[in-house]
Amino acid sequence: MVTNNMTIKIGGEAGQGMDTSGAGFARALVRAGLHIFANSDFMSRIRGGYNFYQLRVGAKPVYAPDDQTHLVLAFSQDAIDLHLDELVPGGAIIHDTNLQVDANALAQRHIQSFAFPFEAKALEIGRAAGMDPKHAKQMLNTAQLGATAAITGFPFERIADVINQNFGKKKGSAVAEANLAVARWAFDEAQKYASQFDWKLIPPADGVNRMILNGNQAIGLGAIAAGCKFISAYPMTPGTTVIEFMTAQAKRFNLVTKQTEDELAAILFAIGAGQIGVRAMTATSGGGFALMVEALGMAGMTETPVVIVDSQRPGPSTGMPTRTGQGDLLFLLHASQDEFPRVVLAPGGVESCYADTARAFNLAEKYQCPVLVLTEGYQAFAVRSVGVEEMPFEQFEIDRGKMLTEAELDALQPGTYKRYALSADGVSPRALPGHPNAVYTSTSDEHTESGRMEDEDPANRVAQHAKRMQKIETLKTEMRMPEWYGPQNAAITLMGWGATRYAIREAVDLLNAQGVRANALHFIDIYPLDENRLAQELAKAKWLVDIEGNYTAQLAQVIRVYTGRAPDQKFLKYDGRPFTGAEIARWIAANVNTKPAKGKSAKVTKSAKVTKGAKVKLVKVKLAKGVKVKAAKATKVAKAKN
Amino acid sequence: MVTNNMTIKIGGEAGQGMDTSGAGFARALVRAGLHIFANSDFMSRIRGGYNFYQLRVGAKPVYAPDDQTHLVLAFSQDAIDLHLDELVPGGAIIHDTNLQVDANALAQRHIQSFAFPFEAKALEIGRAAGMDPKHAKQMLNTAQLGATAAITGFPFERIADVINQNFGKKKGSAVAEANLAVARWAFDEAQKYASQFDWKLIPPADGVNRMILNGNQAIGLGAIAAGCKFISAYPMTPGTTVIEFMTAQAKRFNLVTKQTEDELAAILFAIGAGQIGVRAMTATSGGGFALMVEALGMAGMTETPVVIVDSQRPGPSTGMPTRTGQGDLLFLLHASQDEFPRVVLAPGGVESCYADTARAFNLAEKYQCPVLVLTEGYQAFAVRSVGVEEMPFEQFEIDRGKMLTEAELDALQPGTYKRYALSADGVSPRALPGHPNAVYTSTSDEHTESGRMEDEDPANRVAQHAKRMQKIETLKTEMRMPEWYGPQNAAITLMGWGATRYAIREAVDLLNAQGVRANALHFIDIYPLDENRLAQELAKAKWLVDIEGNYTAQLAQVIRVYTGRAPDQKFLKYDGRPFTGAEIARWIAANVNTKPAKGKSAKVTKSAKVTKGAKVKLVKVKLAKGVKVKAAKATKVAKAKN
Amino acid sequence: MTLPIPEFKFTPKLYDGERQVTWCPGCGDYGIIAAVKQALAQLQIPPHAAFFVSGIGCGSKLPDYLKANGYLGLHGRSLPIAQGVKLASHNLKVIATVGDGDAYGIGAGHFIHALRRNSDFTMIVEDNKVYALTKGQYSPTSTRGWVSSTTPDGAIEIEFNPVVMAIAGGATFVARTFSGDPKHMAATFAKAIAHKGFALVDVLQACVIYNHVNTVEWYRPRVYKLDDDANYNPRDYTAAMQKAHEWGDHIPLGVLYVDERPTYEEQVKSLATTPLVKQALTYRKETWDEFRAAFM
Amino acid sequence: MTLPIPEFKFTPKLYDGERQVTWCPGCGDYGIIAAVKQALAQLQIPPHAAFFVSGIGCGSKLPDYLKANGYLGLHGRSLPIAQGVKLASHNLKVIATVGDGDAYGIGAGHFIHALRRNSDFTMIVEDNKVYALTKGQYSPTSTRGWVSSTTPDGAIEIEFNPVVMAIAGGATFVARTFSGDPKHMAATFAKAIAHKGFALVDVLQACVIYNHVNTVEWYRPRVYKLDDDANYNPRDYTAAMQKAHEWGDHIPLGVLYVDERPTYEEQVKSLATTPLVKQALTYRKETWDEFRAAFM
Ligand SMILES: Cc1ncc(C[n+]2csc(CCOP(=O)(O)OP(=O)(O)O)c2C)c(N)n1
Ligand SMILES: Cc1ncc(C[n+]2csc(CCOP(=O)(O)OP(=O)(O)O)c2C)c(N)n1
Ligand code: SF4
Ligand code: SF4
Ligand SMILES: [Mg+2]
Ligand SMILES: [Mg+2]
Repeated sequence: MVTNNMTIKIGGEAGQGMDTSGAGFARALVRAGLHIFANSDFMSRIRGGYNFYQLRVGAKPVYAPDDQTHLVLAFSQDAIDLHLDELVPGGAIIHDTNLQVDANALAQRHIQSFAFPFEAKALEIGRAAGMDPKHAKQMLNTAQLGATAAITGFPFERIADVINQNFGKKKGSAVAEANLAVARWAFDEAQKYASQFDWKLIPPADGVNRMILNGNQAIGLGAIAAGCKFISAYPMTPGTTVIEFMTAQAKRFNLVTKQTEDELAAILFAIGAGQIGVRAMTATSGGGFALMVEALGMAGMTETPVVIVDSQRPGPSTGMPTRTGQGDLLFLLHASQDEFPRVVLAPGGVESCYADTARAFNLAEKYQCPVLVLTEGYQAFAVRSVGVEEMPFEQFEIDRGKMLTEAELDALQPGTYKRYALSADGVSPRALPGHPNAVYTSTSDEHTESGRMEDEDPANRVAQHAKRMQKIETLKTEMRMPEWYGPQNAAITLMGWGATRYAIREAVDLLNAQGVRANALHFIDIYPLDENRLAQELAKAKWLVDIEGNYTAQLAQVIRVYTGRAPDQKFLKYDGRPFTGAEIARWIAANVNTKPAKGKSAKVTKSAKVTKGAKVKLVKVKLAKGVKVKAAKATKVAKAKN
Repeated sequence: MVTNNMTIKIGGEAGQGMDTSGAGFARALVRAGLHIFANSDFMSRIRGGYNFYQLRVGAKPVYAPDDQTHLVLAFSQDAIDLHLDELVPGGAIIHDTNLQVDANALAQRHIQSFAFPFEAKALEIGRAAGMDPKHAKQMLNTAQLGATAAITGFPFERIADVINQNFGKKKGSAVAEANLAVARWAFDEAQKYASQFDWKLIPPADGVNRMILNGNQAIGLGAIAAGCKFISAYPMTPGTTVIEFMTAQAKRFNLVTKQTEDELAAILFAIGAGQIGVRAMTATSGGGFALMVEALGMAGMTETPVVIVDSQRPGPSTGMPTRTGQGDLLFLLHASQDEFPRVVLAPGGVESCYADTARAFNLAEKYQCPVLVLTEGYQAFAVRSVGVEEMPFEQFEIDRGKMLTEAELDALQPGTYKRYALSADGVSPRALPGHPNAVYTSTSDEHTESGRMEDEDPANRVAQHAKRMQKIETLKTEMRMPEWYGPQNAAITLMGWGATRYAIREAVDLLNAQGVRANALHFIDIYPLDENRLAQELAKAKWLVDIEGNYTAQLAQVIRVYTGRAPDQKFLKYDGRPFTGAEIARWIAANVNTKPAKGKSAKVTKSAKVTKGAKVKLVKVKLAKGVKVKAAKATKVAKAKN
Repeated sequence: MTLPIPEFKFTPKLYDGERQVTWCPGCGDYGIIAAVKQALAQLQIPPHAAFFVSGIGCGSKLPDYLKANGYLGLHGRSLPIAQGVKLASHNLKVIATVGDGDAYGIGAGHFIHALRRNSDFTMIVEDNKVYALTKGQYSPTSTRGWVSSTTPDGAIEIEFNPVVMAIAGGATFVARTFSGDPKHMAATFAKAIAHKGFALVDVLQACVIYNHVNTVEWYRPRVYKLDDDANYNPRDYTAAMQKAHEWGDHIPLGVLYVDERPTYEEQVKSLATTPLVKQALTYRKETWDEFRAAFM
Repeated sequence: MTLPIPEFKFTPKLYDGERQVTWCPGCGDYGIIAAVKQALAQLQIPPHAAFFVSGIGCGSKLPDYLKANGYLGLHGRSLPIAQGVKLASHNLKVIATVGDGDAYGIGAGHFIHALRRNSDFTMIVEDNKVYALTKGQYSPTSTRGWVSSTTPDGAIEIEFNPVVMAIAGGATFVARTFSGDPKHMAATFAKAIAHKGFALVDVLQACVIYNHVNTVEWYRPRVYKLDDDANYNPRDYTAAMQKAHEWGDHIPLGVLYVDERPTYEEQVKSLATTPLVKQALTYRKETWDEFRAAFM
């Protein structure tokens, strides 16, 4: 028996409410003191198409999806067909009696199926409560939850609580009661299978309730904690929910949020607010960021703080709107003509989305430059139960850098203030506009120390440009080195960045459990970094395997420019799906010589160097095992349905 | 006596017509069979401000400005004050008697000054011809030319020819005759100084007339020769003259040229035309390119050919509009979200602007992708006399790649055509829209082989993305390695890209003349390149000095990603001014150990590694010698004048 | 295009695409695409002679479901692409099909300039007054006070009135139709496509998921047809402007405004004879000689 | 801003910048900047309480020559910056000073949406009907048929009429003035700045280098002042629209249209009390507790 460690998949058609019931169950589990991680897989359309919600539960914190499933709640035939292969032996499918299961396939894989007349019962109870069939049918969700609680040994009251809460003021209404009745019925029915199912969800005695947040909410929270009062944005998946979250919080925190006419305006509004001294941001995806490129350079030139979130999705161009990827790193690093200081941070995980976004606002003001926060679709949507101790937002310390105080401003000799004064660290003391003693202009042309246009003088140009660029050197002293995870002196080091953080950690744990000495070197701060310190860190890696969600190994390119070091192997994936730890561990096992002769580095199994062509094939082959087959099916199914 | 090898500077206020008289003199020299290279230095304003025109003359082709001046034609006091220092001993200033020269300073530097009552005489002759004083004064230009011809021994008739031609149909009019009279008078007056001046311009017996073109005109010419029928652009210095040139040629070649509402529209119009099968382009500067970034990725995704010219100027942001720099390379390489094939070419010199732009159109259609042509302000405006043999535009061979012929289209089974068919080289056969047998859509979403939206299927995604990216590999077989100039086995290799080509060559010649064995490795094709072949080329460089017009050594970064090789030293300049050969040679002499022990590589004079900070200083010091002092003066002067 | 255009009468079915449509059941876009096919058939425009351009949004998926040449570009950027296409091959029938956010929000700048240009193409706006594909944020045509995830207190901006702005800005054909009236849509599209010059058709489109106010039921009793009013003269600028401002209880459908002005392409000298894409890419020696001389 | 605002009367000279002006001798922009100073003095707005935003172009250099807070941004992008500034500190007097290309060409999209928004700031357009700083290409307000380096056969597009579009689009203050009339300019700017909401002033500006048609001499006999017409009611939309269309022999100057509508900032709940920039960046424990509870 396995207690408090399992993955549940809830699959059906968009609009059937898998997200809602999944979220409800997750809520109940977290209230019971368990940890969850959940993500969904949905299509770029509003209704129809196969979607699923994937919920991983743990006694300890869980940070990433697993690719083994223990229980499938099937709302449609696809859910059965598509997830059967992922179920572990002993796993189960809960479904309505009106769906088909291939008993042979089940038996072969030692999978059980528990069928209930969910729909019939929901209709029956619903009818009695005066509900129309459409709404009555929606109680399928509640029924599934009831059954799940029963077979996992999870207390029914916990489910009842969430149902009641969902109804809020309508608690006790006929509909609410009908839902409870359906859940109860399913719970009771499913009891008979409880002994057949090995995975249990038992609320711990000392359980603590936690928040459930997705990455974009955590980004918004980080912004709010850091004193960001302003967000202007234009909707673009998967960036949209940042402004939506902040808008929902606007009253509570007195924020101004603005949906603008386009992304050009979005960043310009934020820069306008930033120039005045309001901590301001925008959030978008790569295509929207493309429209911000000109203004990004303007912020660089006028040294205006602004925080920009790019939530990546596969491209180029429109690409795959609801999918995930890591294709924008080099774009963000080099966007806009000529050169200026910027910071690129790529948070990994919910708590990091919070913390590194909050930090972004300090960096933006301390270094008076744009700060880019790079996340991705998978992380934007995936939720985790996260303790406040992991994100101590009430204690976040705001550091506004070289900002003149009111007293300092009052003491200024009028007309002497120089917004772009030369300084050793490249940062000039900043006066917010509005004080009589510090009236000044900023200009996107090259300018004097006073901020006046100076398009000609080469000496002034060299001084101002070098001053700006000096901030990069200053920044390097504060920027953080990549983090190590796993044993020192490992034979294999997995290198990654951003949202893959926990999948890679999980791979490290799996590999070590298999006797492969692996560790991970993970980048959250990506630019700028101190080249020498970085080279020292990389020198500790004996056999460096680069793991990225793009085709050209972008982080590896950055690292090579920094240090000259190139990875020994690369596992690159660009199918729009997130990495899982198990997938990475499998790839390593298959492609890296994990048992090198003593004192030697790991070696590739077949050839000394993975050529480009070969690499692509490897990825394809890997996909073929899991995803490819499913995908082909998914397409077929979608066609049949429309 | 030096024959047919000198530099003349014509300086004055914007609006005084230095460009016109310089261009007239250049025309006369080239018709006489001499070679010229000319560039101007002007401010970002319409009237006023000190500008100058710089004309280098050679018996053999001249490709870059010199930083020694032999003759200054001063139209204003600034011209004398600012260029005195640049004159070689024995050099001269021709000026109006009403301007001041410091006789001591002249004597100290062995410089002569030839003064004439230009203005008085122009007014006198003008009055007689019935001209108003304003127009009469403009004959100063003609007077200066007459005097210049006399002291350089250049035949008066050559000057008279150009004056006559300038008046076109008004030849023989009172004004035309007055101009000739002024020129004649000045020529006769100046004869008396001819023997004192050592530099002579003598038409060779076998002289051949050549075209005079600037870089942007050559780009336009390359486009026309390659069958480009369409340019859409939005004005932005220094890119504007490409569309202006093509518009002026539109009638002759039946082109469509369109000034659009903004740069977003500019590239979109061109992509629309390109999708249909018209060879199409746009031209801009970095800030305008920033607005094209989203559409660039769309062209990458839909595999639509388009050629984009970025004429760089210093940034970031608006920066220094009329100045030059090389700050956009990394931006162009990585612009737009996620990854797709693109080509980056950086022509060096007028003939290369022609040839590489023409080639860009073939590459764009053969590889069905955007091609970026990277030039810069200096090269956009500088003119050179260039023989047709250097740019055989009538023979340019158009290669449209895998384009289906009408016969092939007619033979197609309707409904079977796949615009994005998978193929080994990544290039899919292309049907132009409009044929009944090949009706298809293109989409910026990920798509099937037929071009239909496919936002979900991972297998399709991997196949299409890998297909597109495969074009990069195919391209590498065609892209050209950097070119070598100078002796093999040199102790020092100067590495550069784009418009610095001839300044670097000149530096190589100067260094070798000084006994320093130097050569150059210059990049015109920048991306993509075959890494292995490139590494072999770089291996030939013993001591690699990177020379770039930016702060962060962008080419060096690219080379490091390609090959791991980093330069041993860098000479980086970002003051907005072009490099000269002499300047580079001086820097090398001052900063590189040019006489390494036998068998050893060159070593830095002082420290083993030029640190960032030190580098900045070096540049500053170098500047101080020439430009900085002048600049400070220029500012003062400009202030006094307004 | 060396093949003769087949002589059979094109039926709407001919334009059926091979793709499964992914719009929600009940979406107004189903009616719109049907009416587009109807109009193409009515005008007997074969699929290869039509070129659809769209942006990104629910409505912009239309060309993906059609058999006809198409380019599904970027959100808000369809008009410049359409005009590039038209300049390249001015015999193609170019039709842009986009959402209201696409057309009047992010695309407003291109819209304004297209009005001035009078390039000969048709713009069909699937105006559901909401950003549907991104899940329901307010759009420029959303009613003032509209509550959405980005405007929980109601939208502050006043609505963008597409027909007023189009007439004021210089459009030569401005019409409105309604996704609940298939016949009227088809007829209006056909008129727009037949119009020589820039033609705007704003389609009042039901979005059953995100717009619960401007539904088919809401529109039905409010819309009325200008085509039924014999006295209405769409060539009268002042009258058209007046009608264009009408909204609320009475919403005029039909051709609001028509003007005549040469198209952009007609005025481009280089297009006087052959479409650009059919022109030679190389030149005669004499042309080059002339060119060379001009720079010597 | 803890210092008391000095009590002396501000004179136009107070706003003199320290920079040398680089406009051409005779440029209409000289008159415009003088009138701007005049208006600021008239309204007694101290330099630190004004915030100028501009784009790129000859006209957009204006704030560089002024003593006042300023942000010289990007070509065509001044309005979103101005609105960001205003939302951040709604007590600042925000004034955008830009060229016609900036305002109505590349900036058209932002212009259209600013009209709908009614943010409380002033937009002064130095409308010389040409792209001056880039050396004379045609602009959206260039007369149809305008010959320039990019339109040697004459511009094909019809002109963009800023005042018509502004009124149609929802501006609450629309005026026109003329660089040849310093007093009228100053008075008009003052009215615009005093207006609560978005105010557009289109200034007919002479460019002595690139516009040899619409010169001071050309305008002088054509312009007339609406302010002189006691019967003209700028609150009458229809009348305003009619006047806005007038051009050619008779060109109306003055306030063409005025409307009253709450400003954008007035309607943003979070700005009800303090300007955003003055608000605390940290929150009380109870606020956090509430927040936390909402996600548990
Ligand atoms: C540059 C850019 N910004 C944002 C988006 C995201 N996006 C896709 S569709 C859409 C709005 C759709 O609204 P509308 O144009 O009205 O079309 P509808 O879905 O309502 O038919 C947005 C904002 C995008 N694709 N590109
Ligand atoms: C994105 C971008 N595109 C183009 C330019 C080049 N540019 C500078 S000013 C200008 C036009 C100026 O015209 P207008 O706005 O009318 O101002 P004016 O100079 O006439 O006062 C252009 C196109 C630019 N700075 N930025
Ligand atoms: S969300 Fe609205 S517009 Fe989009 S497909 Fe569904 S009903 Fe149609
Ligand atoms: S070019 Fe025209 S607008 Fe520009 S400064 Fe000169 S006169 Fe003024
Ligand atoms: Mg919509
Ligand atoms: Mg202008």
